[in-house]
Amino acid sequence: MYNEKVMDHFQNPRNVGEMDNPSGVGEVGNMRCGDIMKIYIKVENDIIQDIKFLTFGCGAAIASSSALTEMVKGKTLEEALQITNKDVANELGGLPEPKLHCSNLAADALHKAILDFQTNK
Amino acid sequence: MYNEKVMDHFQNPRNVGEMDNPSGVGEVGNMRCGDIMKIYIKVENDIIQDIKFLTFGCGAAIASSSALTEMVKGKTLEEALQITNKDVANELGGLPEPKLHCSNLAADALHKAILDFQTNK
Amino acid sequence: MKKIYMDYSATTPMREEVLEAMLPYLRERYGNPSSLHLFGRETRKALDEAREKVAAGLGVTPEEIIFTSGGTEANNLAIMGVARGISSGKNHIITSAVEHHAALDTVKFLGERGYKITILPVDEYGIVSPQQVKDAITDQTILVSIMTANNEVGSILPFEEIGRICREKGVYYHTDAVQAIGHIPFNLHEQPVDLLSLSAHKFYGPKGVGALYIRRKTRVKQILFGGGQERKLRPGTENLSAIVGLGRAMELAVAHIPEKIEKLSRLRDRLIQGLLQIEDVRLNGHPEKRLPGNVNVSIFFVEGESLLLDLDLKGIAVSSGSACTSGSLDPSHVLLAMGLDPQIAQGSLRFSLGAENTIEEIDYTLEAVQETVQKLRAMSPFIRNIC
Amino acid sequence: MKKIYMDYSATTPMREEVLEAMLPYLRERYGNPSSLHLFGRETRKALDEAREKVAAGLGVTPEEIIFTSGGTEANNLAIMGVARGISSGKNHIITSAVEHHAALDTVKFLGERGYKITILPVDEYGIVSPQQVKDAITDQTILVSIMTANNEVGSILPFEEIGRICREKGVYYHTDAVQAIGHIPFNLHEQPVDLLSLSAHKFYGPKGVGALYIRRKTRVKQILFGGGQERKLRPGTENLSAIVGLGRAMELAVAHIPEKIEKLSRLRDRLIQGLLQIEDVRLNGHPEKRLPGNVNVSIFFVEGESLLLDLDLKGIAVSSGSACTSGSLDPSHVLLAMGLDPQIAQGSLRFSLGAENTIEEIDYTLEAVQETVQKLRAMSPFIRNIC
Ligand SMILES: Cc1ncc(COP(=O)(O)O)c(C=O)c1O
Ligand SMILES: Cc1ncc(COP(=O)(O)O)c(C=O)c1O
Repeated sequence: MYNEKVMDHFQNPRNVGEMDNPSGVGEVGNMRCGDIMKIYIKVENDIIQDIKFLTFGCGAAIASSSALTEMVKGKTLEEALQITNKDVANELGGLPEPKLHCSNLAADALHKAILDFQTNK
Repeated sequence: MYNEKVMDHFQNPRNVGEMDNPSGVGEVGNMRCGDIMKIYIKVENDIIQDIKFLTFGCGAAIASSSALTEMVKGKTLEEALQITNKDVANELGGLPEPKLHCSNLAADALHKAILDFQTNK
Repeated sequence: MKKIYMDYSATTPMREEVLEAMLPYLRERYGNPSSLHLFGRETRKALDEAREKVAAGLGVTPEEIIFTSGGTEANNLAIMGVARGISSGKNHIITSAVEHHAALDTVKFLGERGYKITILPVDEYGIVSPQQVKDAITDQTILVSIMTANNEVGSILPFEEIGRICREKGVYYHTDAVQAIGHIPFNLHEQPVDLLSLSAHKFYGPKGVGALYIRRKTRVKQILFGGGQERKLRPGTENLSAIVGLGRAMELAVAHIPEKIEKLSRLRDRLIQGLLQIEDVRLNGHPEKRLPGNVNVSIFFVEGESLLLDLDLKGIAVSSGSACTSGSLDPSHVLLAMGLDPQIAQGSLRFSLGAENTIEEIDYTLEAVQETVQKLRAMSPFIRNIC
Repeated sequence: MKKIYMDYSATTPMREEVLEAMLPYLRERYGNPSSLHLFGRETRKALDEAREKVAAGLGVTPEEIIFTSGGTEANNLAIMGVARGISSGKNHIITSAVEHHAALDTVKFLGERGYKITILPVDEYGIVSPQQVKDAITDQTILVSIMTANNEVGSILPFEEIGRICREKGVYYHTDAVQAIGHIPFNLHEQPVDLLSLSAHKFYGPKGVGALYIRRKTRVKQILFGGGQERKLRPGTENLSAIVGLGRAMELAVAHIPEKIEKLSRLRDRLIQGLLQIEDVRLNGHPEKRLPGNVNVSIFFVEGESLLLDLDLKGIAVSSGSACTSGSLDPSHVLLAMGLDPQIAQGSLRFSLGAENTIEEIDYTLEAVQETVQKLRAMSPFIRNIC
C-alpha cells in the first residue's frame, strides 16, 4: 500500500517530539478521519532552525509529518510558506488516493506554526 | 438422473413398433412438453394378447412406454384399466420429479387404446 | 468406453497452467486482499495483476474491470446496475429474444418493476439487425443489451454495428460476451461497447468467477450490498484463487486465436457436413457467422433428451439446449424465437467443440449419431405420420 | 522474519484436506452439474454430497441449503429475498447497529426503497437484548436480521432467545453466522432460526463460496436472475470445486468444537491479559460471551492503522476493524455503536486467533505490541494533552 520512502519515514520518523520554548506551534486536525498533527518550530533570522512534530494518525500522517520536517529545516519562512501538502506527498513519492486528503496535512500545520510565530512575534 | 431400471428400458425398449390391424389404438400427447405416445393393443377374449408402442419423447417417456407394455401384456382389460401412471413410475423404481407429470403418460395412452377398442367393437 | 466431451459451451476443463497459477492462492497465499498486512498485500498484488491481465486481454484499462461470481452476476450487475445508476428518469431497456436467461430474465424483472422493455425478435439465424436496434431506440432508452454470440446456436451478432448505433444515440450498450471471449478476436478498445460480461469457465478457466467490463464514466450502481470491494460495485471477500485463474485463463485465451479458430472450425465443418447427410436434419444458426466450435442441429421426428441420453451411453457428451435449462422441459426459447416449430426445436442437439476434440472423435460421433437417430426414429410415431 | 497470522476473522488458510477434496473438481471432473451427460452427472453428485455435508453440519436437511458466492451474497439473498417474497404488504425490517455491512447496508437499501427499517442500538458490549427485539416488532414486521457473533468485537449475541421471540411473533428470523460456524457449537435443528448465512473461508474453506440456510416453507425469492440452479434461488453455473471445498470444510469445522474452543480461548485469554497490562488499554466486546479466538482492544492515544503497520513490520498480521472496511478511513461503526469515542475507536486492534497460533506467538506478540505502543505514543500529541 505505501511505498518504501513512506515506510522509511514511518519506521524512522525524523524530528519527533516536543520542543521547549518553540517560536511557534501549529496544530491541525481533521475530525472526520481523526488525524492530528502538531508542528513546533524554532525560528532565528527568519530561518527555521529546528522543527519537531507530534502526530496521531495513520502511517501516511506520520510519514508526511516526518518528511515535512526534513524538507523545511534550514529554509526561510518565505520558502517554508510555499510548501504545500502536495509537495510533501510528492517528496514521499506519492500516497494512496484515500490518504491524500485526510492524512497529508503537515504543510497546513507548518503554516499555522509560522502564523503563530508571526502573530506572537 | 435416471435409475438403472429406467435406463434399461430406455436402452432396450420392449415392444417397440407399429401393429397391423390393432384392436385399439390410443395416443396421448402433452403439448407443453411435447411428448407423444401411441399404444397399439391386440385384444382377444378381453385379454391383451399383444401390445406395441411408438413414443416421441425423453428417456422417461420411452421407458414408461416400454415398462407399461410389459406390465400389461396378458392382463385382462379390466386389470389393465386399473393401472395408473403412478404404477408405471413405481414399476420403474421412480422417476425424477420434473418427469412425473409430463413424460409418464403411458397408462393414459393405454386407457385410450382400450376405449378405442371398446368403442369400435 | 470412449469419453468424448462435446459440451464446451456448457463449461470447459481448466488448463493445467491455470490450476498452477491458482494453487498458491489455495495454499499459502490466503490473506484477505482487503487486509493491510503482509498476507493481505501479497494477495492484493495478485488481485491487481489478474485485473491487469483481464484488461489487457480485452484491450482496456484495469480500472474498468469488476470481478463477479460469474457471467450471470456480470449480466445482472450490468443491467440492473445501469438501471439503478440512471438519474434522468429515463426507463427504457432493449434486449433480444435470444439472450441467455441471465440477461433476458433480468430485463424482464425490470419490466415488472416498471421499466419499459423491448425484446427484439430475431431472424431465422437468431440474429438481431442493427436497424432493428436503431428503430427500437427512443428518447427514453437507457440501455441496449444484446449478446455477442449466442450460446445455443452459435450465431455471432453484429455487436460492433449495434454498439455504434448506441453510441450515436447516446445509449449505453452492454454485450454478453460469455461465449465469445477467447473464441473470436476481440479488442474492446476499438469497439463501441460500454459494458461486457465474461465468465472464466467458458474459456478454460475456473468456475464461479467472471468479470464485467465497465467503460470509464459509465454510471453503474452496485446491486449487492456489503464491504467496499471492487470499487464498491461488488462487495464480498474476493474469490482470489479463481480471480487469479481468470487472469491466467484470459492470457491464454487471447493468444493464437486465429490458429484456434482455424483448427476448431475445420472440426466443426466436418461434423456439420456429416450430420447433414443424415436425412431430415437441419442446421440451426448462421451458416457462416458462427462460433468456431458450435454445431446445432434439429433432428426431425426425435426428441432431444433421448438423443442426448443415447449418445451419452456411447460416451459422447452433448447438450440439448443450454446446460442450465436442459433440466427443464421447455423447448429452447432461442430456437422458438428463430421460428422453429416447438416439436422440431425439441429434437435439437448442440455439439460444442473445444481444445481436445480430434477428427477421430468427430467421425466416431457421426457414426454414433447415425445409429442413435435410427434407433429412436424407429420408435417415433411422427416419422410415419409425416413422411 | 517471523510471520504470525492473527487475522483469522478476516479469512483463514484452507486446510489441506479441503484442497484435496477440491482438486478433482479443478481437474478432470469439470462437467457442468446441470448437464445431463456423464460429465455433468458426476459433478451433480458431488454437488448433492456437498449439500448433504453442509446440511449435516447444521443439523438440517439438504433441500434447505442454497449455495452462494459467499457470506455477503447470502446476507443479501436472505434480506432482499424475504422482502421480495412477502405478499402480505407488510414492510418492516429490524436489524442491529453492529451487523456486518453485508446485512446492514442491505437493510438500509430496502429503507431507501420504501421499507420501514429499525436499526436497534446495542449495549456497551455490542449486544442486542431479546427484549429490545420484542419491543421493536410490530404487526408490520416481516424480518429480524441479527447476527450470531460479531466479526469485530467477537461478542456472541443471544440469537436463540431472539429467534424464539420471532417465532412467537410469527416473524422470520435471519442470523448472519459467518463468524460463528465452526467456532461455537450450533444445531439449527433445535434453534428457532429461519435463515442463516455462512461463508466457507471463515472456517478453513475456500473463498468465494457460502451458503444460505432457508428453513422449509420460508418464502424467499431470487435476487439475481438467470438459469434455474439452486432451486431457482441462485442462478449461475455452480462454483463446483469451491462448493465441494465448503462441504469438506464444514465436516471438519463441526468436529471437535469443544476442544478447539478450549485451546483457542486459552490463547485468547493469555493475549487479553497481557494486553491489559499495557497502560490505557481497554478490552472491547463482552468479557465472557465472546468468540474463542477474538481479542479486540482500544489502545488510547494512538491510531489503529499505524499500530497495525508497525506490527506488520514485526511480522504480525492483525486488523484495525474488519478487513473490508480497513481500507476506509472511518472508525468502526461497531465500536461507535457501542458508545466508544471516535478517537478511541480509531485506536483499536483486532487480533483474531486460529488453528495455527501458539503460546510462543502470543508472547512474542505481546512484546511487540508493547514496543509499538511505546514508540507511537512517543509521537502522539494526545498523551501529553490528556494525562
Ligand atoms: C451467453 C451466456 N451468458 C451467461 C452465461 C452465464 O454464465 P455463468 O453460468 O458463468 O454465470 C452463460 C453460460 O451459462 C452463457 O452462455
Ligand atoms: C459477520 C460477517 N458477515 C458477512 C461477511 C461477508 O462474508 P464474505 O466476505 O465471505 O462475503 C463477513 C466477512 O467478511 C462477516 O464477518
